[in-house]
Amino acid sequence: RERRLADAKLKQLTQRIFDTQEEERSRVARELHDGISQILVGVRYALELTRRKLETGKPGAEDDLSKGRDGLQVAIAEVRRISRDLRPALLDDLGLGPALENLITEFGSRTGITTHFDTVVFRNRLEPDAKTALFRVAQEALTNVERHADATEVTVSIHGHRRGVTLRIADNGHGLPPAARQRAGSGLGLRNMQERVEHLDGTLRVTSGPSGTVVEARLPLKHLLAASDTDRSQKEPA
Amino acid sequence: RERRLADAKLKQLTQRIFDTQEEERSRVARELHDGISQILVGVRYALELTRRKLETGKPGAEDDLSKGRDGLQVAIAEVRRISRDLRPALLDDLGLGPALENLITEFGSRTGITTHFDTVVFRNRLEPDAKTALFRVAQEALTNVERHADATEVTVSIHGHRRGVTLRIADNGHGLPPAARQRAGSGLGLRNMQERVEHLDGTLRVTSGPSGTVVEARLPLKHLLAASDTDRSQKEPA
Amino acid sequence: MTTDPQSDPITVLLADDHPLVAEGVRAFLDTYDHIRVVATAATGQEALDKFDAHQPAIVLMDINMPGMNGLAATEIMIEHNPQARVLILSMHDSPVYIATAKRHGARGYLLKDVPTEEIVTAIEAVHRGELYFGLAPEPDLAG
Ligand SMILES: Nc1ncnc2c1ncn2[C@@H]1O[C@H](COP(=O)(O)OP(=O)(O)OP(=O)(O)O)[C@@H](O)[C@H]1O
Ligand SMILES: Nc1ncnc2c1ncn2[C@@H]1O[C@H](COP(=O)(O)OP(=O)(O)OP(=O)(O)O)[C@@H](O)[C@H]1O
Ligand SMILES: [K+]
Ligand SMILES: [Mg+2]
Ligand SMILES: [Mg+2]
Ligand SMILES: [Mg+2]
Repeated sequence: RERRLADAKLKQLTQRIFDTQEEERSRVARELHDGISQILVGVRYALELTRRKLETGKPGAEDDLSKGRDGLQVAIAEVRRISRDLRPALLDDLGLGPALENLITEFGSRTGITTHFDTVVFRNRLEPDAKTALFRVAQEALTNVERHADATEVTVSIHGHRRGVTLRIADNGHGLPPAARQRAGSGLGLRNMQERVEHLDGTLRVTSGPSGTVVEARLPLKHLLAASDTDRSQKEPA
Repeated sequence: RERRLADAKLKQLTQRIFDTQEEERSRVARELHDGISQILVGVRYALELTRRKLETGKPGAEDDLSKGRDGLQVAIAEVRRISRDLRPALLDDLGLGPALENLITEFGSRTGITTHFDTVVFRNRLEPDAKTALFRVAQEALTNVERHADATEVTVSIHGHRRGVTLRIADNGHGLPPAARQRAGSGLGLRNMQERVEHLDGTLRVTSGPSGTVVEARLPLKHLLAASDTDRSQKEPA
Repeated sequence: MTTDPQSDPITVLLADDHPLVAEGVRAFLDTYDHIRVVATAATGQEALDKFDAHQPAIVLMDINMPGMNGLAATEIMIEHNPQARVLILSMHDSPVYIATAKRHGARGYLLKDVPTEEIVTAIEAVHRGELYFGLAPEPDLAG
């Protein structure tokens, strides 16, 4: 019986993993199709109208043109947002530190939660997998702070040390409820974080009490690429 | 022990989904940022130029306007393609049959491979999970035909029967190499198909020989929702 | 802005890998008598080469280009030609990009989707020796 229960749970979990992936695809596809496409079609109408007015000498061409341009502005801003939500270019172009800084700043202004970011600049670069994993951990952890913690402050820190690199997200909220502390919850967030970190032979520690929650991810040294001394221009950042 | 095996399998699946998801996110983010955004900015410059020429009375405004419109057309087509690749609206709006038909038609015109689509119309509807799974199986199988089979023809069929529903993708290519036949390859495609189908208590069968490959996915009856007799207008298609 | 037909036009090197953007900016700048695009480049390396060949007064530099990106190209360009006046023209609106561009010696930073006249304004300002980081990137990113 216990085995059957475990099987059922496993199945549920598998389905949730498929579902979340499919949900994300659907969401982005819809944002593009129902959002961007429609705006662009609107812009096209405005341009057609402009052309017709220019051809026939009717007045108002400039107004239609400027309407078209306004629509285009909206579309550009939206495309930018969708692209950044999927994967911030910062992460690839400038590295984990700047990407985290940007994530946290946006988080603060969206939620009104006071944010702090501590980073001990380390001259080593992170492997792409490690960089991505830590960024996703921070993202998930902040989502949890927003949704569950009832916190007024959150501190994110990242630093390299002798044994590797540590990312820490600490909030001053009310802590995890007992059920979640045993990871018995149906949430994927904490489980996914753990999976990501352990896959890179790192460890995830979640500690929680009435004064807040700390999520700490450590990755071992092997994911740090020593900065070559010649590469002072930082062409390939962490 | 069995439980531990199942856990390990789940871990693998999770990791695989992370990897493909991250790849997909990067790809789409880049397509939007480096592709769509740049085209839209180009269109904007064309419109600004049009406006300046109208304002200053310089000639050529119509040409710039039409350049802008052409760019817009390209952007609209591209956005549509990206959206459809993520998840075709057809699948949700009209059901599996039309979505498959569309997929196959596009596949044919992109690759030049002759395509056939057989469907025995069945008046039953498919559960959303089943619909999604079968669509993804067809998508993966066609990608494999394009990449590996060296085929000139492919036939996709879907039909409902007493025991459930069967999707079949058959090509006339050279068949799987021996290593792949033992599923020893490092590919994710076949494994993902199997995972998806088995998760819904279905079966995936891949048979292959020098005259081609057949991928057959069967899902049990329980995923078919009987069409209520009053619902003859097919408001919620399979 | 007033055009002084007496003075020489401001020479500009335009580096952007996207043909539609490059063409668009160029065609727009062509309508101004006091600005002249003297060369274009599609990679960071090409920008460095064209700079040496043409010694333009202003470099309009994209960030994302194949091979060496615009930030790296800016840093190297300024290392070798401290007088080079680089104005970044990019889709990236994050303050972190702007700060990085500044650190690498750029004299200004413009978003590709600002009102197009602002490109002219910025070129003029940087040409006068001013810095042009004036834009507020996006309200939700400030800070
Ligand atoms: N920072 C936090 N403060 C308070 N409670 C938290 C915090 N993070 C997580 N929790 C609790 O732990 C539970 C599990 O978190 P988890 O991220 O795994 O799932 P979820 O957020 O509920 O759902 P999902 O992440 O799958 O959308 C949450 O439901 C919440 O009760
Ligand atoms: N229709 C086919 N015809 C011939 N060979 C095939 C066909 N489908 C699959 N194969 C062989 O089976 C191997 C495994 O396929 P699978 O889809 O699992 O991985 P892949 O296509 O190599 O990589 P991925 O799907 O992860 O991008 C392929 O590498 C190819 O050699
Ligand atoms: K000019
Ligand atoms: Mg969560
Ligand atoms: Mg494959
Ligand atoms: Mg570019």
